[in-house]
Parts: sequence; structure tokens; C-alpha cells
Amino acid sequence: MAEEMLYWQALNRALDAEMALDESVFILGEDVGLYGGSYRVTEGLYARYGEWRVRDTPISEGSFTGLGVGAALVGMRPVVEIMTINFSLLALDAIVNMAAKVPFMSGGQFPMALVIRMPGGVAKQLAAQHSQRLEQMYMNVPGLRIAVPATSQDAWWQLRQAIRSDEPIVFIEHELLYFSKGPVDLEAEAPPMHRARVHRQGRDLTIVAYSRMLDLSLRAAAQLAEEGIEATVIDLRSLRPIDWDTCVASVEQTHRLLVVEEDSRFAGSGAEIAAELAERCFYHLDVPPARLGGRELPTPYNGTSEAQCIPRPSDIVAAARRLCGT
Amino acid sequence: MAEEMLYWQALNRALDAEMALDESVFILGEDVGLYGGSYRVTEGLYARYGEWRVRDTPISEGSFTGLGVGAALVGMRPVVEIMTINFSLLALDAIVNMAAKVPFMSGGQFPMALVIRMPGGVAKQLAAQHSQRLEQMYMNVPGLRIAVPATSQDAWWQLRQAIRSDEPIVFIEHELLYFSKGPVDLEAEAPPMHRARVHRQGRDLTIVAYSRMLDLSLRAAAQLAEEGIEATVIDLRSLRPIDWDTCVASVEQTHRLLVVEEDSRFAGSGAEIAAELAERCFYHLDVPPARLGGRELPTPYNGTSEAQCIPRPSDIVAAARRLCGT
Amino acid sequence: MDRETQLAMLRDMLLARAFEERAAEEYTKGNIAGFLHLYPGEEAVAVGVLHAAEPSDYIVSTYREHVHAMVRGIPPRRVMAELFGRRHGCSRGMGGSMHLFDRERRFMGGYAIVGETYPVAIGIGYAVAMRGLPEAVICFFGDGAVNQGTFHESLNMAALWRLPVLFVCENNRYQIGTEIHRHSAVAEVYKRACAHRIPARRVDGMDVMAVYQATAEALGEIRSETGPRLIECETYRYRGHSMADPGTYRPKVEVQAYERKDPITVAIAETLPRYPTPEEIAAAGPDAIEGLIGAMNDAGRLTAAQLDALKAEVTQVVEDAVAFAAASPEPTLADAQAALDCNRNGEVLI
Amino acid sequence: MDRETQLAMLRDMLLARAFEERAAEEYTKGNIAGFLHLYPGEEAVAVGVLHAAEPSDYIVSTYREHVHAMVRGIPPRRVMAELFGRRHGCSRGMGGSMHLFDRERRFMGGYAIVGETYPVAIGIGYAVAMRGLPEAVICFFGDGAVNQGTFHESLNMAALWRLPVLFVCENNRYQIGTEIHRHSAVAEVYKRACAHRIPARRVDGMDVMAVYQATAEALGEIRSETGPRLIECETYRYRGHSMADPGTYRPKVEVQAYERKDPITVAIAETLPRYPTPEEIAAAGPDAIEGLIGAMNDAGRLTAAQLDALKAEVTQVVEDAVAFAAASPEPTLADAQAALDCNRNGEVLI
Ligand SMILES: Cc1ncc(C[n+]2csc(CCOP(=O)(O)OP(=O)(O)O)c2C)c(N)n1
Ligand SMILES: Cc1ncc(C[n+]2csc(CCOP(=O)(O)OP(=O)(O)O)c2C)c(N)n1
Ligand SMILES: [Mg+2]
Ligand SMILES: [Mg+2]
Repeated sequence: MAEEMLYWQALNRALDAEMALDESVFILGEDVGLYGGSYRVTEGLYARYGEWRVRDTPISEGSFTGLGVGAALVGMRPVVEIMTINFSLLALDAIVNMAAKVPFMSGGQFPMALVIRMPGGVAKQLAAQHSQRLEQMYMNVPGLRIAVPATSQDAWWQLRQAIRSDEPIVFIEHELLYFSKGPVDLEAEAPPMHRARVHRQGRDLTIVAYSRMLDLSLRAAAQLAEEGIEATVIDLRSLRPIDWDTCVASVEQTHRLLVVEEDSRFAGSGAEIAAELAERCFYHLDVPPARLGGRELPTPYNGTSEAQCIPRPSDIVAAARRLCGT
Repeated sequence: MAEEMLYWQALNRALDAEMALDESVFILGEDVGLYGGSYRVTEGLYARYGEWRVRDTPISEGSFTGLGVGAALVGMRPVVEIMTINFSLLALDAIVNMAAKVPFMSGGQFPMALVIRMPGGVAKQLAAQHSQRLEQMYMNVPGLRIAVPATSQDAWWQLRQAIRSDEPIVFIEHELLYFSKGPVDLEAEAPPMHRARVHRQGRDLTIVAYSRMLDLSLRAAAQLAEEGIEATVIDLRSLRPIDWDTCVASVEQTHRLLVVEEDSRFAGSGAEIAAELAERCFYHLDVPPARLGGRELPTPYNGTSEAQCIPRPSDIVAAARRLCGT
Repeated sequence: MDRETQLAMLRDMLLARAFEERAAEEYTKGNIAGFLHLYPGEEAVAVGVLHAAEPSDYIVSTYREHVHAMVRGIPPRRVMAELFGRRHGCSRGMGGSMHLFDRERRFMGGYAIVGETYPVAIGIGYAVAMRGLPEAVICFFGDGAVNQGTFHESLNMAALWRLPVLFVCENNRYQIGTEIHRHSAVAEVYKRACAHRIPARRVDGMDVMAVYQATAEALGEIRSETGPRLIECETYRYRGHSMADPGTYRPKVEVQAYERKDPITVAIAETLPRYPTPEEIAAAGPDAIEGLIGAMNDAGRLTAAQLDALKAEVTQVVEDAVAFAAASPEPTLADAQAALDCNRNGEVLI
Repeated sequence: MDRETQLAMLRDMLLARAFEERAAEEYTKGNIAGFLHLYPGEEAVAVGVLHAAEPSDYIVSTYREHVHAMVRGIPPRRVMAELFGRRHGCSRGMGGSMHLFDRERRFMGGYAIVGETYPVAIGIGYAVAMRGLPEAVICFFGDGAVNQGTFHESLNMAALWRLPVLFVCENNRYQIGTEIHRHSAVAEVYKRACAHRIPARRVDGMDVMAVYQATAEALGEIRSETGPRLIECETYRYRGHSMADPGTYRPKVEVQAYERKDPITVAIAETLPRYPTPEEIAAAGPDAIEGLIGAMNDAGRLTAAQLDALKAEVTQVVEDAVAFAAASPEPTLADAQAALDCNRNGEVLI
């Protein structure tokens, strides 16, 4: 039975459920405990599980993420919260050089059941340093997996899967999704964490998106439908690995591809998506594979300029029209 | 008049020339001074310019790179050496959050004449943590430029240009190129830092490469020529921006594209190259745009396995043959 | 200290309070967005430190820096316009509240990733030392910021190379909702400097005269090339961490914890993260501003009329700043592009 | 201390020296590649510390860790095979010299990015503390490594949460070619712990008995849940930083500097980075190994014949290790893939 839930609530429920089931799960990060989390995701858990399992940390991203790596080596399941993805640059050594490589370098001796949660994306007028979409930095790292839930249901499913996985997982939420609502069926069986999901079927073009761009793409698709353009909208749900089969199958039907991403377009996540599909679907494509991404600018503070730097539904509509030659 | 020079010597000469010309140029990094640099690049400069202009630092990558940012704000031209690109993960906040964004966030008030030099790439059996090719991490950052010299001549040209530029520049060398030799004309005028160079012209396919992959591609092209396949080989020289025009012009002639990169293929630098050219050259391509990259593995220590993880000339030859249908 | 200086400091503190309270209002009205970190309660620190500095010194600050910027001489108009995200803002609308810059006044920026101020400050200090100038760099940071690795990394280099940097900790005892005893093993920040043999001291950050005095001394020592100094100012902020943090969550957590009566209840009760109540603030002694007014009154340096005039003046300044900001145009994407290309020197890329 | 323990320590030190010298040879022959960091001169540290540890304790080490691994009980065969990059290496040929691991023996790895050992150690310590077990974590690091931000970040958390971690500094006075006075404002590493109120002391790292004693005491305190401890061992290495650093570049720099006679010449001459000459090593007093032999001789605990037997035994062990390594097959790419997929639990990806 599905109930309506905010995205942060779904994450909160997932954490609670896994912590109740498995004592080796613990949370750490800045203000995750007493304060209840900057975006409420860990609300109530400190009172329920105590300070050793919900640990407020100093502002030491590099070391507390590394702490998670060390704890995972001895069989714990740490869930590290980095307040926003922008600060994860301070923890990249722990994530890229350690979490992703230590099990491999040991010849496969150690588990690494580490989850690193963080919101990414542009929120509202936080300026350049606090408005980054850095997922592409994690994509080129063998040994990592990346989950990017776009709905409350996926937040619930994918976070539970991430916690249960013995692999290190970068779990990217979105600041503007925390207070979005959606149905969550707590009992339903989850698809594999990395499986893409077709949210809408159409014959004219395939829109591939993830995270917050899913909602924008669906809104664009609705508008396009009114104009007679029927778009398939795919939510990747995972950026490493990527579920190519689902994408290829769709492009083979629609013959047109539009990749929508929030990153600055140059060398963003969409580059891999477009390059791989261009190669795999080359003979099925009627028009050049297109990418719509953020502008090549650090994000301005000014609200109007900021909005112009990130794809909007109208931009998606325009790009789709161009692809369809209308 | 060109003279033969090792790559590291060309870099050394470039540093020396700029330091002699401009007192605001200074070098800092681990063991760049008394020791003369891990790869000899700064050899002799400490004796010539003294400790304030050639500064040995503690092992504090985050802060000494940030020191470079601060000094650049007041008009200095710091050249920061990070011993290898693998350690630059510890300096990403300084590079991505500060160097690339502070001039912008200030509304354009400050210069940022900062160069961050570092060798990247797989050397010889240094294992996973020390064998990374992380250039793609820098590509998605508006505000940065990335130079990737492949020859002694470019080492000389591009480093001088980088030092003179008021923009922050990530300057990626290669551990296996330091002791490669090539002609350097110290007087010749340099092409723009970001201009790609066509090293070989052929009619059958376009190979796009950079850094160490240039040499491998040229070797492969020589072998392909013996088989009757004539390849154009382009050295990008710059990864941000990329000189698309040169690449597009070539693909329009050859109708086949092979991107060769050392990164793990998934979401490596080649993704942007292939995606953009797939879109721009779609109607000129006869076959799917192809990428050849490193294997999706952290680099193993064992020498044989390591060699199998990085593209070899024979791999390039095989990929080219496949593209040409032979 | 001469009366003029003291009066100027009082005026800046009054302005600071009035400006920040107005910024809060404008935020509520929707004229300011993003994260807005306010300074009420901490005025004595910025004012005391910066009045002791020379115009040739460099200032590096955090995201809680409106007051530092204004005391440094950036017109309140241009600060408010930046908070509004407008073209005449001191960062031309690109930076916002957390990223105020003014090259001319050597205000080297507000940095919003905790721990960035240290390396920037030692970088400027390095340039100064290399050029052999009598300038100093003042580096602000919070109590929570001392746990970022760059703190010790940078202090070590500053001490090793005797860089002219004054590190100023604004210790308001909180890292957002985490009280200092829950984020630092050693809660006396100045004691950390022992790891690098940097002379350090603690001052009452609610006493603007004490802050001024300590800063003047430290800057004097720094100018005689004896290397860096550190001052810890004990202070507190009356408001939440930012406008996004009204602190209303607290009773709920408290209640939940008490309800359960599990072993951690007591620990939670003891360390409950909260901002001081008005009563506690009152009990903590006179406010920094009241304190200074009292002292000047006692010394016969301030009349009621003068105080009223000052208050009227700063109200007027704030009014004017808001009007200026509201009238300033929005920057365009072309402005943003120009800000990015500022260092390209006309080079044409592909 | 009982004679058995002392004899075992002597044997391990002899083995360490013999193993490392042989590794250098095999590197020269091309059987070992990559960066090879050797331990001669520093044996008393690893041997003294690890003999005082329990099998239930966890060890976290650096890239200069062959000896730590062997003293911990990893068979020299498996260490040498790893140096050779072979399948029977303790990391199955994937890690090499800088990345030795053995889960069973709680040897949690060699870490080659300077500063990584601290967070890993406090992470394991956190798990231990949470589980309430009487285990401790021993974290090794060099003098150069204390300038990485993670050092202070991790020490603060260890002290704040009273984690059972023993931090052991192997202070050989060099960060590759940079002498300690040129990389640290405070050259007495143990003094840095004051910033976090962690009890810390310095011991003679050339005296294995002193190292053992200090470790035993510190571990005892840690097990009574009083929080972390730090020990600085003063030692030195006889060889270059790694096999890639023969140190031959030095005269050239020296000569250049002298030739120019500019103001920095003196500074260069004084701080010239170099490894001790054999004469200086001799002048520095007996070598750690000779020291122990002398002490045991004096105490009537060791005869010449026994010493010869020990030496013969370790020679044999090293011989055997090399033969084993040479005979071990190379791993395949399938092995590498399996190492990567070790935690996938059979899940099939696309
Ligand atoms: C690296 C980093 N981590 C986390 C944050 C989020 N954050 C912003 S302010 C803050 C607390 C800083 O506390 P303190 O240094 O005491 O300064 P105060 O806000 O009290 O003035 C945190 C955690 C950040 N901006 N940067
Ligand atoms: C983050 C990082 N920066 C630089 C290096 C290169 N490097 C390897 S060992 C070393 C010196 C370390 O000195 P110390 O900690 O004293 O250890 P020692 O080698 O003397 O045992 C350096 C700079 C590295 N591995 N990691
Ligand atoms: Mg604070
Ligand atoms: Mg050392």
C-alpha cells in the first residue's frame, strides 16, 4: 500500500529501517544527531539510537569520511552524510583513493559497505561554490557505484539497497527534491539499484534524465504531448553502472536521443551517456544525439541569472522540438 | 633553431625563462627546491632563485595549493607543483572551489594567474592509488583551463603560456613522458595554448588523442599505413577548451572517428570528445564514433596486468581496423 | 584611546546591528535569498579587530562577513545591493551574502567552504613577505572551522616561514547546532596554536576595547617580522546559524529524548544544542554595544543626545542602503560571462 | 622482559634487515618494480611496537611497511611474493610493496597517500569502541605525514570520542629530501598532540627495549579506556627515500649553490638534504641491532653461536621467500576483476 511521503521522509524511513535491522549500520556527519540533519533526513534517529550510532562530527570531511572507510574494513556499515556535494571535494581522497581502491588493492580481502550520502545540484541562490553538480567526478572511478534517486519511492528503495550492499556507494540526493512528495510502497519489492526506469513511453524521441531533471523532463514531455510530440522519458537512477539496455531499446524505437543533465554540459555526466548511446545506437539514430545541460558558467548568485544557467522545462521542450524538426 | 631536449628539460627551461622575466613567478611544492623535483623539472632553480621563489613545502597539498590561490589574488604568478595527480584530490577544494570560482564570485575583480602542474597517467607498477588519470575531474569545471602537452616543444610553449595567463590553469604532464626526447625550437612562435595539432594526415580515419596517447597513436598509425589504412592523428593539447574545429574538419574528411584516451573509458575525457563530435559530425560519420580507453579496473600492481589495462599501440591498430571494416 | 576612535567604533557597532536586523527583514520579504548568516552579538570582534588594522592590511573573512566588509569601508549600499543580488553589489551580484569582495579595500573575500580562509590568508602573507612589505593579513574563522585540516596545515606553514598573518577566531561556541565541547577535544581554541609554537591568546570578544587592544599588539608584533599570531575572541550570536535555522526544532528533539529515558537522555539534555535565551543573554552581562555605551558614558565621552544622533544616522544609512539595493538593476547573463572571462585578456577561444 | 621475547625481537630485526637488503637486490635485478621504500635503520620501531601488541589489535601502516607486515606474522614468503607482484602475494599481486594487507592478522594495510592512515585507524577504533571490545588500533606514520590535514582532524576526533588508538610516529627526520626543520615549525612531533590534549611522549627509536616498554604502557592505558596515546620514535633510515632516490643528485646541487655564493648559499649548505654517511651512522652510536646484541651479550642472554644460528635462520627464510615468490604465478586480468568484484556478492550488473 503506497503512502504519500516527502523525499526526505522516505530517506529517513530507510535509515531507520536498516538501523533497526542491523546494528552495524551507523550514521555520521555534521549535525546529523542533535540537530536532526540539515535537511531533516536523520531526524529522530539520535534519540532512538544514541550517539554512537548517530554521530555528530566536527567539520573534518576528509577524516570522517575516511573514518567510514576504516570502520567498513572491519565489517561496519557506515552511512556518511556530507552536508552538500560541494564539500565532498574535501573527502575525495577517502572516497576515490581509499573506498574505491582498498578492497581491490588488498586482492579482494575486505568489505567496503560504505554509503556516502549527499545532496547535489543547484538549490536556490547559494552561489557558485554551493551550487555544484559534481556527479561526473565520481563516474570515472572503477570501484564506486552511484545512485541518484529522483522519487520518494526510489529514495526508500535505493537507500536501503545501498546500505545493504558491501560495495562503496555514492548516494546523491538533491537539495530541491527533499520537500517533493510522492507515493511510497514500503512493501513492494525493489528493482535492482542500478536499473533504469521508463517513466513515460512515447514514439518520437527518448529523453534520458536523472535526479531532479526527471521531473523537469516529465513536465516537458507533458507539454510536448500537447503539441503532438510523444517522448519516452527514462530515469537512469544509477550513474555507475548505467543501464544501457533500457536506453538502447528505447532509442531503437524512437530514433532520437536527448540527454538532459543539470551539470555544465562540457564533460558532464551527459557526455558518457551521449557518447555511449551514439556508438551503440548509431544506425538507429535519425538525427544527431543531443545533450541539454547547464550553462558553462559557475552559478551566479543572482536569482534570474541562476535560473538561466540550469535547464528549464521550456529548454527541454525547445530542444525536443529541434530534434523532431518542428 | 631546434635542439633536442627531454620533456622535463623543456619544462625546466620554461620555468627558468619565465622566472627570469617576471619576479612575481614563484614555484612551490614538495621537494621542488633542494631536492630538485621528483622528476627533475625544477632542477637548479633553487640555487638560482632562492628559497622564497622556489619553496619546498610540507605535505599539505590542500593548503599549499590554496596558498597559491591567495598569492594569485594579490598579483603573484604561483606555479604549484603537486607531486602526482593522485594527490591533487587533496587539493580539489583549492582548485575547483577557489581558483576556478573566486574571480567569478567577486564579479571579476581579481586575477588568478595560477598554474597547477602535475604528472598524471599510469607509470610503471605504482598500483591503483598512484596510477590515476584524473583529467576528466577537471574538465567539467567552468573557470579552469587544462593543458596537456605531449611533446617537448609543447612542454616549452604551453608552460610559458600557462604562466603568463591570468586564468587558473591545470597543467597535466605525464610520468612516462619526462624522459622522452624531442626537438624544441626556443624561438619559434607558439600557437594558442588550446589549439589542437594535426600530427599526421590521412584519409581513412581520424584518431584524436592527447598526452602520452599521442605517441602511441602515431606508432599505431605508422603500422596501419603499412596495411594501407591512412590515419589522421590529432593531438588535442588542451582539454578545456577543446579545439573542435580542427577535429570536425578532419572527421568531415575521413568519416571515421577513434578517440584514444588513457582514462578508464567509462566517463573519461573521451566521453566529451566522442559525444560532441558525434553530434557535430553526425551526418559525416560512416560508422559509429568509437572510443578506446583504459580498462574499467583500478590499476593492478602486477606488471603484466597493468599493461593490459592501458591502451597499447596494438589495441589502437585493432580498433582502427574494426572501424575501417578490415 | 582617543574619543574619536571610540565613537567610530560605537557607530560601526550600531550600524552593524541595524544593518543585520534589516537584512533579516529583507530576507523574510524575499528580497534576499540563499544562506544568510547574521552577526548580531558578535559586533565587538569585527569592529575591534578592524579598527586596529591599517588600510594596507588584507582581510580574509567567512560567510558571516557583512559587518567585516562594512567596517572595512565597503559602503553599506554596495553590501546590501550584493545581498539583493544586484549589479551594483560589491561582487556585482555574482557572489551574494557569503561572497563579498572589494579589491580596492583589500577585502579579499568571504569564503563559504569552511576552512578556506587559512590558505588564502597565508598565500597573501607569502606574497607580502616575499615583497618585504610592512603589511599584514587578518584571517577570520569560527570555532567550528578549526577542525578543518587546512587550519593546522596553514598554521604550520605560517609559523615555519614567519608569515605576517593574524589568525582571529570568532568563537561563538557553535558549529551550526553542535556545541564546542561536542566538536573539539580542546575547547580553548587558542591552545591549539601550541602545536606550531604560535603565540596565541584569548580575549573577551564582547569587549570591543579588549579586542582592539589585543589586535593592535599582535599586529605590532607581526609587523616586526616575528611571525604569525592568533587571537581567540569569545563571543556569541543571538540568532540561529543562518536564516534557514530558526532553532525551532529543538524542543521536539528534547521531548523525544526525555520521553524515552534511555541512557543517552542525560547526555542529550546536557548538551542540547540551542541558542541562548534572552534571559541568558542578559545574565551573561551587558551586551557588547551596551557595554561600550556604558563605558563611554562613565568616562563622560557620550551624551544621550549623541547616542540618539548616532542611532538616527545608522538607521538612515541602512534605509539608504536598502533603497540603493532595490534600485540597482539585475545583472544579466552577459555580466556573468564577463565576470568569468575577466582574466582572459581578450584571448579568443574556439 | 623474558629472554624468549628478547630473542624473538632480535630475530625479527635480523630478519628485517636481511629481507630488506635482499629486496633491494631483487629490485635492481628487475624482479620488483614500482616504488620500493626500505626500512634499514628503523627496525627497532616496528619490532618494539608490534611485539608489545596483542593479536587482537589492528595495525594500520604506510608504504614503508614490509617489516611491520612480517613482524605481525605475515610470512616473508607472502610479502616477497607481493613485492614480485605474484598471485600468492599477501595482496594477490594487486597491491605491491606499498599495499600489503592481511585481514586474518588484522594487518589493515599499507597506505601510500601520505596521511591516510589516521582516518582509517580512527574508523577501526570507532568500531572497536562501539562494540566495547578490549582491542586497540596501532597507527604508523612518518614525520612528514604530520603536516597532512588528516593528522589533526583525526587526532581531534580520537580524543573527543576517546578512541582506542595508539599513534606511532616513525620520525626519521626526512620527508623524502626535506629535513624536518624545513617542513615543520615544531620539530618535536609529540608536542603537536597538545593541541588535542592527547598524552604523548618521545622515545629513542633506536632502542627496541625502550620502544617496547613505551608501547606496552600506552596500550595498557588505552585498554583502560582513557583514550588515544601518541608515541614519537626518533630513528633514521640508512637508505634513500625509495629505490628511485639514490641521493646522487646532492653534490650537484651543493656545488651549484656554492659556486654562486649568493645569500642563500649558507642556508643551503646548512640544510642540505642528505642521508647520513656510514661514518655519521657509526658516530651516532650503536645501530639498533648491534645495540640489542650488545645488551643481550652483557646480560648473558646470547652466545656467539646462538647469534650465528639466528643469522643463518633468517638468511634461509629470505632465500625461501625469494624462491617462493619467483615460483608463484602471475595473476591474470580475471584475478584483477575478481578482486574488484569481491564485494558484489554475485549481483549481476548490466
Ligand atoms: C567544508 C564545509 N563543511 C560544512 C559546511 C557547512 N557549514 C557552514 S557554516 C558551518 C558551521 C561553521 O561553524 P563556525 O566555524 O563555528 O562558524 P560560525 O558559523 O559559528 O560563525 C558549517 C558546518 C561548509 N560550509 N563547509
Ligand atoms: C598526499 C601525498 N603527497 C605526497 C606524496 C609523495 N610522498 C611519498 S612518501 C613522502 C614523504 C613522507 O615522509 P614521512 O612521512 O616522513 O615518511 P618516511 O618516508 O620518512 O617514512 C612523500 C612526500 C604522497 N605519497 N602522498
Ligand atoms: Mg561558531
Ligand atoms: Mg620521514
